[in-house]
Amino acid sequence: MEAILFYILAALIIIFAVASVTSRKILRAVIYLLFVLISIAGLYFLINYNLLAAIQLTVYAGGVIVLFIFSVLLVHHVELELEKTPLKRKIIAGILSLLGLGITLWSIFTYTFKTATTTYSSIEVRDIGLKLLSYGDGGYILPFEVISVLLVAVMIGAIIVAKGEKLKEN
Amino acid sequence: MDILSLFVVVPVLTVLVLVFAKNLKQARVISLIGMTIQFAMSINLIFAYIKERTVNTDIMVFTKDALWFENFNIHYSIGVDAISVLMIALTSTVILAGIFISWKVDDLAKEFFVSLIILASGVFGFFISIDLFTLFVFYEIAVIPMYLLIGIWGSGPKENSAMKLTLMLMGASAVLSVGILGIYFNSNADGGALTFNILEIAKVHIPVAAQNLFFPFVFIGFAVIGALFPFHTWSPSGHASAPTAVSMLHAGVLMKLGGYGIFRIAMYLLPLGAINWTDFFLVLAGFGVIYGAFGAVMQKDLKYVNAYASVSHLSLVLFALLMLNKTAWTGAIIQSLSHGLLTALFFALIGMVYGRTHTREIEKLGGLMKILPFIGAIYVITGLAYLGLPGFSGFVAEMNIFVGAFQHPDMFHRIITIVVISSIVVTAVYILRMVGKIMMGPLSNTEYAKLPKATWYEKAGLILLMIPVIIIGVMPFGLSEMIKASIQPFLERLL
Amino acid sequence: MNLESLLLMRSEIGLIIIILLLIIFEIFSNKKQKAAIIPFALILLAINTIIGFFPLQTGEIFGGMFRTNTLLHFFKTTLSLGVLILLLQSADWLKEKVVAENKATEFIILILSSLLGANFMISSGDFLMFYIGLELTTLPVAALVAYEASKRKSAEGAVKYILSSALASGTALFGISLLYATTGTLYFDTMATVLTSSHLAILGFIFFFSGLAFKISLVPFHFWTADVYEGAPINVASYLSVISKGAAVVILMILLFTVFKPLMPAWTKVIYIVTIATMFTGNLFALRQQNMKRFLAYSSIAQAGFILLGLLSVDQLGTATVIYFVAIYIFSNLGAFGVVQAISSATNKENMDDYEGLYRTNPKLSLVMMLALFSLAGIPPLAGFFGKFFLYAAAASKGYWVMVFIAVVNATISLYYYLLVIRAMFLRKGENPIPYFKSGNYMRLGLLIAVIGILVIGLYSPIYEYIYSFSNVFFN
Amino acid sequence: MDFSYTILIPLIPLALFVILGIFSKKIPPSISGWIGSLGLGTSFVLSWYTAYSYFLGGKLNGVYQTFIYKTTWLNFTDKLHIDMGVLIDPISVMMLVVVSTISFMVHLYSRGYMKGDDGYTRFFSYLALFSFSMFGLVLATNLFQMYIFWELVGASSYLLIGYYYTKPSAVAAGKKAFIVTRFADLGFLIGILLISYYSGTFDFQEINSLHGSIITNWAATSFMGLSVITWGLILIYLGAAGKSAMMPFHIWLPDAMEGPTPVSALIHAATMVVAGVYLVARLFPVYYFVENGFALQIVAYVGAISSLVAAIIAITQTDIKRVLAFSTMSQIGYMMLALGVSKYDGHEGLGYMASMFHLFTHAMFKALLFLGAGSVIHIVHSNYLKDMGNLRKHMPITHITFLIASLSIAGFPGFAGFFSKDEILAAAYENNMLIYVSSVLVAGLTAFYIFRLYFGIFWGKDNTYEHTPHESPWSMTIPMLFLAFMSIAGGYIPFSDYISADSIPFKSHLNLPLAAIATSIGFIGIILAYVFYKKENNLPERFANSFGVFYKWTYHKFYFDEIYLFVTKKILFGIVGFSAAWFDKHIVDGTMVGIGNTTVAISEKIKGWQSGKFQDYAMSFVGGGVVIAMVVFYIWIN
Amino acid sequence: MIAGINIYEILTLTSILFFIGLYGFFTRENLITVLLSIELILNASALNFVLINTYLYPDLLQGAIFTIFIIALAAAETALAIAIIINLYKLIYSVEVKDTETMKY
Repeated sequence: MEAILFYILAALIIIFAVASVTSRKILRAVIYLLFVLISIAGLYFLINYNLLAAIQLTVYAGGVIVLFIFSVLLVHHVELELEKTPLKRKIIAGILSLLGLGITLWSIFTYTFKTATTTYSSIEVRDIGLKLLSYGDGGYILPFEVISVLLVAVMIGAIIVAKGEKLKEN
Repeated sequence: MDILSLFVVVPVLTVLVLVFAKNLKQARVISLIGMTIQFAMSINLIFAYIKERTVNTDIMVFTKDALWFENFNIHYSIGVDAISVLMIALTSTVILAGIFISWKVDDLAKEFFVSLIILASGVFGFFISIDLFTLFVFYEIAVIPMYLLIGIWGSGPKENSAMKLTLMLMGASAVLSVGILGIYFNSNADGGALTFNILEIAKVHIPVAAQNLFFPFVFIGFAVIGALFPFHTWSPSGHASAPTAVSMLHAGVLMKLGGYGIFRIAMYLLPLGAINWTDFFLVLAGFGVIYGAFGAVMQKDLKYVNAYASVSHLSLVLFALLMLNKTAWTGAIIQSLSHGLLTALFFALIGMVYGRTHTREIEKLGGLMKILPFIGAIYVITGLAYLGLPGFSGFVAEMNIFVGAFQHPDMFHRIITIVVISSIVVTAVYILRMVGKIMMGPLSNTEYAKLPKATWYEKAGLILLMIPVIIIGVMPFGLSEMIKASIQPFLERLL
Repeated sequence: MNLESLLLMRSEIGLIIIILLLIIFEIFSNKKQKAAIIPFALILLAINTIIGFFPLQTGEIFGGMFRTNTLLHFFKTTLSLGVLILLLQSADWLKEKVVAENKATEFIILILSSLLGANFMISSGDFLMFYIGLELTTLPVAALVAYEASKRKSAEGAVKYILSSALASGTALFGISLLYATTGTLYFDTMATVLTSSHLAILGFIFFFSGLAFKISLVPFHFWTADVYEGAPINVASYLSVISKGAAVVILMILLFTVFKPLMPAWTKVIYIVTIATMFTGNLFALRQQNMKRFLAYSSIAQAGFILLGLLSVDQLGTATVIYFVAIYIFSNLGAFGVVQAISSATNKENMDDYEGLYRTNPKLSLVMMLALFSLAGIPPLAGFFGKFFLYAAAASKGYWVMVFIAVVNATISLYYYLLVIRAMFLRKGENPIPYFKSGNYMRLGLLIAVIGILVIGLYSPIYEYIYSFSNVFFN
Repeated sequence: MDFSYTILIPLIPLALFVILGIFSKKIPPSISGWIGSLGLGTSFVLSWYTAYSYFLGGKLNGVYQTFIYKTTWLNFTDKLHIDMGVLIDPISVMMLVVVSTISFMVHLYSRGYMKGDDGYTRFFSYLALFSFSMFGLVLATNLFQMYIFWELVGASSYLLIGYYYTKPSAVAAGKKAFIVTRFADLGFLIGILLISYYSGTFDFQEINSLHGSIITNWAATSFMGLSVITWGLILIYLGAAGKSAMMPFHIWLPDAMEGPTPVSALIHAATMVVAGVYLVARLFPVYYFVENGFALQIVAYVGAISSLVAAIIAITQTDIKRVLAFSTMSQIGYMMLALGVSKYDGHEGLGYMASMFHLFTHAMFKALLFLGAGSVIHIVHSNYLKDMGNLRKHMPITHITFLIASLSIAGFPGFAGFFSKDEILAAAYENNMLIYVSSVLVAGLTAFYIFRLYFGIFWGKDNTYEHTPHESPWSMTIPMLFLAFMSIAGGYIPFSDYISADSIPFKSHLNLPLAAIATSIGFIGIILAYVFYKKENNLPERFANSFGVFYKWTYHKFYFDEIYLFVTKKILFGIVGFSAAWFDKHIVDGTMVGIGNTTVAISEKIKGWQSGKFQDYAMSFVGGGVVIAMVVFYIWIN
Repeated sequence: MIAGINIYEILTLTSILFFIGLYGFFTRENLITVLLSIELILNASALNFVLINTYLYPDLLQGAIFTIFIIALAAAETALAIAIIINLYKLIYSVEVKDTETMKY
């Protein structure tokens, strides 16, 4: 059952991912991405990592995708089709990606993983929270603090960039 | 302050004082004073050296050593033997003459003297170093100001010439740095620490494979500045474009760094490599001698003539060094001195002629002897000295080389020597052609009749250079004995 | 863990405090007071830098996520000094252009955040901190690249930078995940003990390496460099080429020497290939450049190639030499960028042609430029010479003679284009040379420190000895 | 006996040279001429004194001793070193006398001849330099010292030929003389190197005493069928031939006549040009003993051919100084062939003695001829025979002295040349018939051309002169008179008492039959000349026409100059030099520049990589990673 | 652990996703769509971390927590990138890739 679910989710992910990177309608591409993200959240649910699934849904589906949609609406007419990518470019990019994929998969399949014997049924929010606030071994308070600095900096940066004036030369 | 470090310190101080010079006159006077002190010191050094030698039988005397970079065992080590002493004397003579000759530089004069003296400080440092690293540092310091000196104050296609010169020389020094590292990393072959100290390394038996590998690096690295065929092409255009004093200094002193380095480093530290590689480089050097001479015959521009002549004469130095025997080496060193003085004289003279007539084309000049008797007379004398007339330094040098080279037991070496000797005829051809065309014959241009005669500073420069040429030529005995004594330890490495 | 051990993070905490103070200042100051921000920030940073020169003990906190030692601390202080110089050089520009737009404080905050990120990155003890540090170094700079909001080039550069770096960090992340798959840990120390050579590990390493190589601008991961430098404000380009690159080099070195030591046979080959490609490509592209920023961009690419030489020797010598060279490189590049900045803010000219005859009108600037470029080219007695020579020595000490030879050939090529600038400034008179102008005192101070660095670091051997003395930290 | 004072003989001129050279602008001409003459006068007296004391007291057990005073000048190797010093033996003393006499006379003569010239003092300093060098050459104790002074005489010759330096022809002539002789000296130098390499010494005495086993050893190492030492000797002879204007190096000598006439008398007639003969004489034992004198045979044949060719050419020349120049060449050929046919011991070494004898007498009468010619030229202001004629009344002293000299060179009995030439013919007759015949022929030709000159100048047509010709001043005629005296008296010196190949005096006597043949041939020459040139007539022209092509060839000196020009200008410097220059500019420099240009071109070519499209960058990013991965894996797998 | 699914399948899925992202990055002609592709890349990595953690090293939560940070960073990055793109749009009224090629060579 889980396996079937996984295959379905995997298929969705790949199909929508492909759709997202090929669709010539920009808004559709964003929506396809949303489906990909949701499917990934589904995978998280599947391994009982509910917190992450929730974050995925809220931050990505709720935040990032909305941001995308806004920006698309801001800069683009919805109906407008994107310019067609030259075929040559597609082919080269395709070959390159396939080559990369090939070498990656080859590396993966030649490697023998030692699958863990122990397993956990679910990841508790509490565990995560404790870890995030712990400053001992295996604690994540430092990255937690640093990423807050990062978010502040990015916020300032984004504001500064966005408040720029219009092009004078034109 | 020890007697040798002063040779670097005085130029540096001169430069520092020069920076504060307010006008052209001050700049000249400061440079002159600084370089006169330098000159006096170098004369003093010769006597001090002779005196020291009577009590001190080390390879190098007046040695001083200060640790610099501990981890690489880099030291500031200095010391001299007869060869360095003579080279220092040559340098101070040429630079002093160069200051005289440059009396009239007025465009950015301060900068000119600064660059010139920086260059000189590099050369002095090079000659006193017995640490490979410091030696290399000074070598590059000596080379790089050429770019500005030629580029700013030169003439003709100066930008290209300066670029070509700088790139080829610095390229060579880059190759050299590989060689130096090669020596360094093999300097612990007998156990012991890695070292850059030449005297220390000389005690080590570097493996033959390493010697064979790194000898060409070191050799080519130095030989490019010594105008080895086919890497000589920077020299003609560089000399032709350079201002007078720079040509003098460059052909007179800087190009000697090559031979000196080969002698001091390539031959001394990599003796087996030297033995294995001589045949190959000998052919190049020997070819360069003839080739440079023929090249000089075909030139139309005075400076090009002299530049190719320098190629020929310096290839002769390399040729002699590759003969690996005492007489030839003595000849090589005297030839370095002699060529340094003579070519400086030639460039000075060409500069004077050019400064007056504004042309260097042989065809356009003629009959200047009548108008400029002093310059003309010195020109003829220099020419005769250059083609190896007895009584001048060139003869002593060439004969040492030829006799030395001919003593080589190998038939091939003797045959190539004979071929090389024939260059003296070609030398005569281009020298006499040049002298005959520009100094003798009827006056080519009536306007030249009003040319000003030689000034005091020009005369001072010329006489300064001429005196040692004659001294070496007439009384070579002491000089050659002094050199031979210093060569001995180097020669023993090859046996 | 006690509160005292937080002192190990002295410079980071100092930076955070400065950033906070600046934010407070920005909020509570009126428009007139805003101009005081520059000296205020400079003084604070200077204090932080000076404090940084006091030695610090070795240690780890936060469960090994943050670790520091003399070497890292020294390097962080160097970076801090670099940023100080950079801000000094930017002061005039800030005063004239940015304060008017009311964006000066933010500029400084962003720079310092990025520096903070760099500090965290090189001090990181696991891949998470590393990754966050990397992002913190990158993202504020992306905003900075776009700082000249009215210029199209600036915006275009920012787009290229943010997208490319997102790709790079994504790739690196994927690489980390593969490494994680093979080792099961993200901590450096642990990974070093369990990592074994396998295709997957190597592939993971290569993905990861390409992310860092992007920051260092190694070929073929370098293409963004020139475009971004050209688009960015000069001091930002300078920051990218100096601080961000320097930090990335050091963390790369640390990782290679510790975590990836088991993969050494593989990564030396990677470095080998990349070094050759980097030196040649950087040099070949630099030859043609007219825009000084682009020119310096390619020059810094080529320089990065030289730095890699030191990585080939996995020992104390190599470590010391790389740190030493990066320090020299920081000062030299800051000197060069500083002059470009000075000229640009005075005249808006950035092309090599415009520099013709500069020496005759602005001799001091030209001299600084000459010293900086000669140092980059490796001409004695300037610091760059010593740095390069020691790098050659480091590579040679492990028998990489071919590499050394290629490097010296490239050094010669690089000399050519450095001389092109010298040619423009000194040899040519120029039809309408840039007239004489007086740079501000900040700028002069900034250039002065850079020049002192260029002159002293090489000749004054105790600096190298000092670096060498603590360079064994990774090899015990 | 102590001859160390002879060192003063060269040093006095050296001092003169330095003083006059440095202060050439300061010293007034009136004084400098006197200083020069006085100095050379001292050398002259010293030389004669030396000769006097040496030939009277220099014998030990009937053998002339060699006195050597020397000091080391330059060390080459442990064995090889250049010494500077003086070597006193019969031939060097004889040469001292010749050189100092002629030089002194020329100094005296020049005081008059050069009067009013701009570079008067310079001229005397050059003369002093030349005298110094020539003395040094003569007194040389070893090969290398000789080479040094050999070069120095070449240089002073260059300076003196080019004395009128504003005249392009003079400059060219000087250059030519220098280069041609230098080319020959190349052989000399290589010869020295070869010989010194095998013998380990430069010293004349040692080399000459090396006959016997060591020479056989040398002879063992052969090269192209000849022993190395023979090659060395042949090469040395090349040098000698260059200086002595033997075929084929004679081309510089006629041109050298561009120099002032006293110079021609001093250098190109009496002293420098016989240096080659002197050199061969110096090394005579070696030449004689090595490989049965193979090298010596070459000397003989080259001498004979040169002598004949020069005599033929001399007949057709119209420039009087050139006639004399070819005559000089011809006479030196005589000396050479005499050396060449000589043997070593006792009377068999007649050729050697004859050669030296002829050198001595020839110096006197040839110098006199030149001085006479100079005297004429001084008055007529032309070198060409066509501008002269019937001068005997105007210049009686010149006329008489010229006649004496002409008779002497023509071998008229009783004059100096008769005696020395007779010895040469005798020596040739005894050893080589072919050479003898040619020598006799040359004797006739000599008589003919010299009297052609004599009649052409002093008889013949009556030219109109711009100024009325008059006799030269005493300063010029006194030296001529002295030399005229010597041109007669020189023949009565018993040379074989003083000079012989083995330093042991022997008795020589006139070989009357041979003398008779030679004399009659000489008479025929004189008479023919009388018929052709005593009065102006068209005989010479008709005669010349009847010879046709041969005459033309002779007139053009057998086109030697042209051949040389072709070889040097066209082939050596045209083809070799030009292609070297081309090669240098295009191939060597082209390669270096090409490397630079290629780099720039590559740079231009690959600029498209930086397309400005960040997705391309991304592709290179990923592609780079993939390629690196593949390469590393590939390496790893293998 | 997902029953019946082994690690290879997981890694295959994430690798495919990653390279689809790359393909998109290479080929899209619009800056925003390029940014979308980056999200794919980041998500591939995030998935990797979580699943590797779950499958291979479940005793420590390193990968799982890393993913949280990745999502945060991705959001921040996207925000900044969009700000920059919009800034560009304000200047040139275009978000096409082809309009960002003025600086080259």
